[in-house]
Amino acid sequence: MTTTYLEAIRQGLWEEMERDPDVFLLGEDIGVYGGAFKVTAGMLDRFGERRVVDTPISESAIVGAAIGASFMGLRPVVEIQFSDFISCAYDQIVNFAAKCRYRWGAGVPIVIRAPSGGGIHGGPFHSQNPEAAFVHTPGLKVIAPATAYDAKGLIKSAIRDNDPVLFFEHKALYRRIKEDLPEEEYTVPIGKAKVVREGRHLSIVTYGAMVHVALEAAQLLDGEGISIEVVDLRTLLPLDEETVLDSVKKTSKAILLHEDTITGGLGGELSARISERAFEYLDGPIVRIAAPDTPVPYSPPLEEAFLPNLTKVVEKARWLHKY
Amino acid sequence: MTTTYLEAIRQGLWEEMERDPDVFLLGEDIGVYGGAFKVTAGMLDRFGERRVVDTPISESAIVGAAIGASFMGLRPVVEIQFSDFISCAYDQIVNFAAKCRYRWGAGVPIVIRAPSGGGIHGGPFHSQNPEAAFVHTPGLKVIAPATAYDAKGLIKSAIRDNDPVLFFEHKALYRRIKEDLPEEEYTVPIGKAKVVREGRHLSIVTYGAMVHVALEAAQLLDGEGISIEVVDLRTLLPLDEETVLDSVKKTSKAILLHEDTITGGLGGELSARISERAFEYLDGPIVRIAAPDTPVPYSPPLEEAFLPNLTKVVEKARWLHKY
Amino acid sequence: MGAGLAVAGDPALESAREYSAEQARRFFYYMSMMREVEDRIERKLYRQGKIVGGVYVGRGQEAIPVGAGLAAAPDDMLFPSHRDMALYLIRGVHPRQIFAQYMGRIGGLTRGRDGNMHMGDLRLRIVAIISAMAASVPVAAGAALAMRYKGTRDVAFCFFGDGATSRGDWHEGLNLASVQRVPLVLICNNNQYAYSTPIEKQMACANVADRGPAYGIPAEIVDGNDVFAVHSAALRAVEHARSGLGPYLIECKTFRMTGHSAHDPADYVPKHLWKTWGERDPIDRAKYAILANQWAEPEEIAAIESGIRREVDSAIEWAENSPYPDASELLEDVYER
Amino acid sequence: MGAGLAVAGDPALESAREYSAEQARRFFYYMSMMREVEDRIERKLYRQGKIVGGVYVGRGQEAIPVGAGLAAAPDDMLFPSHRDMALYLIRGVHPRQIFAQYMGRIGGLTRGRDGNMHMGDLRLRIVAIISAMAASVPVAAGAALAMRYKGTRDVAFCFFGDGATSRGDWHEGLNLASVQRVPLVLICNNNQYAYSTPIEKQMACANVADRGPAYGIPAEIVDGNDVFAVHSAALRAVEHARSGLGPYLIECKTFRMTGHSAHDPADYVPKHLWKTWGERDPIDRAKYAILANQWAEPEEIAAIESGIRREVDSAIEWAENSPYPDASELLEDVYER
Ligand SMILES: Cc1ncc(C[n+]2csc(CCOP(=O)(O)OP(=O)(O)O)c2C)c(N)n1
Ligand SMILES: Cc1ncc(C[n+]2csc(CCOP(=O)(O)OP(=O)(O)O)c2C)c(N)n1
Ligand SMILES: [Mg+2]
Ligand SMILES: [Mg+2]
Repeated sequence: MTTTYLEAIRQGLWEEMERDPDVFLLGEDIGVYGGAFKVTAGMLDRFGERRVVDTPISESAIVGAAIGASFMGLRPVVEIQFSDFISCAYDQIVNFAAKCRYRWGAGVPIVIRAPSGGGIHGGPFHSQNPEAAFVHTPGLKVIAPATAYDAKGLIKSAIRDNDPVLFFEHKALYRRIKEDLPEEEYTVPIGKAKVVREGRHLSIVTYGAMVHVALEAAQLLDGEGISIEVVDLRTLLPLDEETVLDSVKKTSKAILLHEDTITGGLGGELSARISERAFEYLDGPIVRIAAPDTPVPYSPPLEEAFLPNLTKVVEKARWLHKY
Repeated sequence: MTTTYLEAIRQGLWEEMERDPDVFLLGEDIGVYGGAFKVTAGMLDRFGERRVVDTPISESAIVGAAIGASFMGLRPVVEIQFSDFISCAYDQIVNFAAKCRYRWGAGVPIVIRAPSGGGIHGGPFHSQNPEAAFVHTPGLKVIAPATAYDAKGLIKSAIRDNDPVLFFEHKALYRRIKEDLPEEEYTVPIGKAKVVREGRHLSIVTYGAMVHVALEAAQLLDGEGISIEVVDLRTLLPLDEETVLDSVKKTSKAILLHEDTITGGLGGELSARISERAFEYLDGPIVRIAAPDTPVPYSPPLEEAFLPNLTKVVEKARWLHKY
Repeated sequence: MGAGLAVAGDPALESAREYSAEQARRFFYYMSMMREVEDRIERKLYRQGKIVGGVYVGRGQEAIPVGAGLAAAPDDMLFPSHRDMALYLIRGVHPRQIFAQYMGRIGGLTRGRDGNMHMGDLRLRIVAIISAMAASVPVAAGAALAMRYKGTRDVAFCFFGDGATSRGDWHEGLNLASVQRVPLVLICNNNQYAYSTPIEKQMACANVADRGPAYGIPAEIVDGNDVFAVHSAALRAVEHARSGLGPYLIECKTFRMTGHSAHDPADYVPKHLWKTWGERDPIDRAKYAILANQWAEPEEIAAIESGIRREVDSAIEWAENSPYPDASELLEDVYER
Repeated sequence: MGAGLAVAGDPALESAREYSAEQARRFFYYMSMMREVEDRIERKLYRQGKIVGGVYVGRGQEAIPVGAGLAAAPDDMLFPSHRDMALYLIRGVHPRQIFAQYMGRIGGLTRGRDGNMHMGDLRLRIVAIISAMAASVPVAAGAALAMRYKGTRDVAFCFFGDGATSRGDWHEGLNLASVQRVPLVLICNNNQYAYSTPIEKQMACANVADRGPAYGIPAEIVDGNDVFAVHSAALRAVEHARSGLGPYLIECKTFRMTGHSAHDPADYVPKHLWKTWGERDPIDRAKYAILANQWAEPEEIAAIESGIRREVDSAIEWAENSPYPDASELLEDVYER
């Protein structure tokens, strides 16, 4: 049965709720309404108000409460209605959740789900990709799945993980990506990137919605005799450096692609690791493709110009291939 | 007259307060107490309660209020008592202040001063370097001076700037760094890095307290015949890429040094820019030296192991020089 | 107001007593214009796919921005929430600019950079919200602080919903404003829902006004569907703030006569509430007061209404002809040039 | 308590009436131990340079953590603020661990990773604060939510200062807790200052308790320097919370008989306040009640006091012999192994 990215997350949540009575959901409009994107649709009916908690508009308190509940042995899964509002809970995440284990040995097994990304004309406050600030925070784990399979497998792993996990779901993929998922239960390990297409001439390292852009570009360039390897990071923190380096060592050229804005985005971190640890293998500059340094604009032509896309990737890939 | 880094900032604030009646101060314990570090000592007496406003413990409201006051033509300078608490105002900074001009043409001429950095045994919540998350935010300017001269000149420029400026003052420099400052008024331009030591064999690009470590290392290695150029970024956003690239093109080797933790820190951004735009000049891997990915520990031996220092820089520089 | 019109002794009549025909007609005009503009946005343009982003309207709540907005002096600063369209109209933003804004055209207040009611203009003394609920509250407090600093007698008006009062920024903003005694008028539209969440899941006190004492801020409750009552309360609030007594909170009891946003059918709202509150429609009630007081003939009312429709028709046409921004504008205005 | 001892009809006597000798002696022991431990930290070890980080103590406020902490059952969760040292003692943390913590040794609760009262132990059901004021409030609300979820009859105790109530987290935490009716006891130490900032610059209402109604939370004010009164109030609060009625707020009026931190001379405090509040010292008052009720002879009291000093002497010695953590530990425990 083909399953959407959204439905895959819902299934993952559902299965974990069935499996473990300590898993519960906390967020705005997740109960009766089933969540702004309907990821938790039906859960209130199945699991009741005790386990599906509609909260006031209080992102900081929602995350704080999840931390507190996790100390008591529960495994809270928070929904932030749009990842743009995660900034309201920033202190709780980076200072409370992220540092407890290190400071005094208290694990914080919480998951914070947040629909992120552009391409839906959401404008400056319903389109952001806030992962970079959290990838910078030791103690957090950060996930950004690109496929329905990974989304389901990773949300399940996130819930079972004993550290705080941020789970960025790409809104534009929710209903666009469909796959046949296995009947039987499975999980996908946190911290493992995946080579989603093998290639010889250059590597595109990416995650989230951009994985699909990279694959399209690879497909298209195949016809031109350019063989592209695509690495889907899947987990952004901890970074699976090995898979990235192996790929770049093989192809000798790297494009780092993300939808988030360029300066201070994840591309820099990847570039630095490659140039520190695979310098001798490089046959060309490490290239970043990312959104420019502006807020996410609303108007379609501006948003289109803002988002990395097939054309931009293809052009850069051609250039780098020739280099 | 030799002036400390702290006193230089105080002078800069004082002069701007004298010059422009629209400049005013807002923060916790900045009035009667003169600020946790005494940067605003004496200001209440001189300028009165109207212009030196002691606030409740409400970082988000303090920044928000500064934004609102700036809309009315004032030029608020906020003090965040320790930069660690800036995370409580994160949403106001990255979503309100940073995006107004782009969205609807409203400039936000505010300055947010925040004592940051370790080396004073402040532990996980009084030692952080939170610049990276803000360098990632289009619309903000971010400053981190290393010298008394720059601190004074840059705080004055920050106050006169028409965009929101974050001004990270390194606590460990407050009373440790002393210089003779010019009698006459001066400012230091935002967005300009400075080659603080010329050299031929490799470039260390750094900022804040680490500038002094880099200079010490350069001095020491000079005796070994290794000639090191030190670039002090001074402004972290917008980045003065040109000065950085010029230096690396000259020396062909780069060390990126910062006190902040490594993953997702500023080193990645610098590395990416160098490798994109000076790849052909490189004679060795771009190397990062930064704190490891942990909270800032309290106990002296742990903090010492955590912070980048002379030994670590010298070792890496020797290694890279030989490369 | 259908049933309402027939109700004798409608409270709107009481509250309208001190008002003039001209004032009443202004109230009616702005409320009707807001309704018409938003109806077109939500029920036409959005459904036609001409508006690609989110759409949130204030149907049924028009008395709040109109009553409060017309109590503000031109130099007072306005901080609208997402259901206060009339504030823009009152400040002179033309409907065509609003339609262009929603359609992402350069004729909009943000030239396509932002959408829907995320718009402002400092020259008109109206500040654009950000999405994060209540983030404007401390910002408005700061604007009010600046007014006192500058020695003007201006006031800042900050609008928000019931749900927004749960956010930390709301608390910090009210507290700072009150400690500093700044001239801030706080207008809550309590429409009893925050998206799908009913008020009893948002707060454990009966009224938003019950929160005033926590800040030493006087608070009153007003019928938010009665534009005369809202206007009178706003005048009291402004008087208080302008005379240096600090912030003042008005809670307007109302109801959101539509979904949270254009895509929300609001099935979670018990049916009877639509009926009850439909009978309290603020525009119908104003119309009733006008007719009952003989401030206008039915034909004059009809003429105002058809005038509004014509204005809106041509505004939409104008907006549809306004070009999209060019991609070359993407990188501008992140910083001062 | 000097003057205080001579005061006839000291209110502590009234409030002590229902208590036993054993209880009173326990109160006295923990308050005295807290005082002694903190005196050594602030006035000896810090000045000797043996403690390198920040030092914040609760001198004069000991009745609050002792009175409230002893009203908690062993399974209740405690969320101390930075002036509640006694909570650790009550939960069985040994003074030597506390000294080692302050000195950054591995014998401390955080093995040197964090300093001062930033310590916790889930086995002892005591949670470490982070520095950001009031951040623990929603966390405590969540712990209380989990208690209800699990069907236990436990309660969470959250401690904070007057200044912390200005923060958004405080508001969001109380609101969420009350909407969810979770078993949360909120204990405010209102020492009238936040660092150097007096209460009138922090809030525009007279009492922190005045904020209770904003959340539908019952709130009472108690003499925070009277351990019996604090204990009684905490019992009422616990009873309320345990029986499913939701959060309960206690405001303890008190005074910080020292600077904000060890390096703060607190010149901003008007001199007369030191005198007034010095006469209300909670330990002196408990001692007076014990003697007046003949719950102990003066010699017994003296024996307790000297026992404490001896305990503390050897605890310090132990801590000073506890090694610093090895640099090799730096990278451990960021994530689960
Ligand atoms: C901080 C934050 N969290 C979540 C949202 C998503 N959201 C948008 S409007 C809304 C409900 C607002 O309710 P209320 O304040 O009562 O205003 P109303 O829409 O009823 O006028 C929510 C949850 C948001 N905009 N900001
Ligand atoms: C969010 C935040 N801002 C600033 C500080 C710095 N700070 C530490 S304690 C304190 C005063 C706290 O006052 P109060 O809550 O009354 O507690 P008290 O110290 O009086 O017990 C301040 C401003 C902080 N810890 N957290
Ligand atoms: Mg509402
Ligand atoms: Mg206090």
